[in-house]
Amino acid sequence: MVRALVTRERIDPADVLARVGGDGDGAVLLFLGTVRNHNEGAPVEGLTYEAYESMAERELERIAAEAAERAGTERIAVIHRVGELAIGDISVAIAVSTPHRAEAFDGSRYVIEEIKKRLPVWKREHYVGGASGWVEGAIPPVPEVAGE
Amino acid sequence: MVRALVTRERIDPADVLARVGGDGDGAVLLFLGTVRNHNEGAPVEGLTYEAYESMAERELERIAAEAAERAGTERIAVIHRVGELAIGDISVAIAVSTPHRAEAFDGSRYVIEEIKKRLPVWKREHYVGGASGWVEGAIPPVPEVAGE
Amino acid sequence: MNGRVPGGYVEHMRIRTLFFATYRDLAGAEALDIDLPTGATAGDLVARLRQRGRLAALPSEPALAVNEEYAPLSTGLSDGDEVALLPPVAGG
Amino acid sequence: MNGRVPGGYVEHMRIRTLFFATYRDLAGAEALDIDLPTGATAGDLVARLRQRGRLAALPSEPALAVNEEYAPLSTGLSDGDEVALLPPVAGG
Repeated sequence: MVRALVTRERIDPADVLARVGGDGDGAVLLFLGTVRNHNEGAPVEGLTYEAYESMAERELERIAAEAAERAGTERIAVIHRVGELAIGDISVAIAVSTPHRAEAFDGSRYVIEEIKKRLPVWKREHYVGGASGWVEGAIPPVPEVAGE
Repeated sequence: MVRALVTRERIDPADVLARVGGDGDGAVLLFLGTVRNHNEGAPVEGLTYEAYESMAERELERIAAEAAERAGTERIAVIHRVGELAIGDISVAIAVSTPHRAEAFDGSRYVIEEIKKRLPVWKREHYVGGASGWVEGAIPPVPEVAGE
Repeated sequence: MNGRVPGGYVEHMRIRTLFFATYRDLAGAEALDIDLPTGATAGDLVARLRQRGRLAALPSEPALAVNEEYAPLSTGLSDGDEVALLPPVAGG
Repeated sequence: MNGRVPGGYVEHMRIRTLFFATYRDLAGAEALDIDLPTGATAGDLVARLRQRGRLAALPSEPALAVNEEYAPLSTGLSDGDEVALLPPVAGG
């Protein structure tokens, strides 16, 4: 039931929440990444997310599976949006449910940190005034040996 | 905009989420505590939450204000339900939004940990079979000097 | 003066005392009005309560709140104060 | 044998190469088909790309994926592989 998706549609938080939870779970955590109206001091009007979509979805599945193993739950859903986003739009949603809260926080945090490190997604900021630029990103960790 | 509430009504996660967020925020975190169908190995069919309601609401406000200061945000909403709850029901919901994700995780975690330590709320478990019992709780930290 | 007034009488104050969960089971009531001499502390209230039947099972230093705020046993009480005896909490 | 076959010809393989974000700007294209001798590695592909105009600005050891999975430069390639050159990522 670990679910991972890359989408061009608006993300509905209720829909992501509905994918997790269960009678044995005492904690549900929903993280939403949203588009801010500023970045490092510069006013921003919108963002374009570009992805290597087929790989991004597979990588999101790998990240979710790792988080599921760490958190000891199968109930993780993660969705990342690509395309044109406006201020306040949700770019990523992560829902995790676990019997106890510590694992939900740990699993949720793991997913977002790994997304920032590894997900093949790039972000172009559109500044107020018309200029735009690629946001400086993180160099993904590359395995020493193929397939690791 | 820090909001704290003790309620006898069902908690609607969308309603709690709607109380936070803003154009300057890049992270929103929603924590839900839900009623589990077991506790320490015993099957549970429901819970009764009892509260010193007037104090609980004030204490929830104090906890939310402390979290707001730590997380550097005014956008925190927390709601705790009391009364009879069934399996899967939400007992507590905490929403926090912040410009960056670390503060949202920190603020959310602070609120739930302090609730567990300090909120004057007690929980009676109803076991499958008809027995019930008070859940062993945490001794709240009492100030050395009045008013601290 | 500690509750003693010129005529030799002891001045009293009335403390609204609230019980929750397991402590309510011990008290057999949600609330009791307890009269204490002026100048008494929350600790004095607890000592008085522990002389009442099953309330002997109260811890000698329970957590408590005076007027809806956690307070130490040394807190001086005033007439009309509300003191709540708080068993270990289990919210969330 | 490293691409050399008995008749003296060099066997080639075709690698579908994808570019994203700033690397796409350098390549001037989203994808290029690059022919390399059999036995070439991902690192050989990068070296070849860096001989092409603005792609000289590629780092000598960029992150890359072979068939949708992160892979080191030492990865041996096969005909028909898809190799994506991945600039520093900024999802979330």
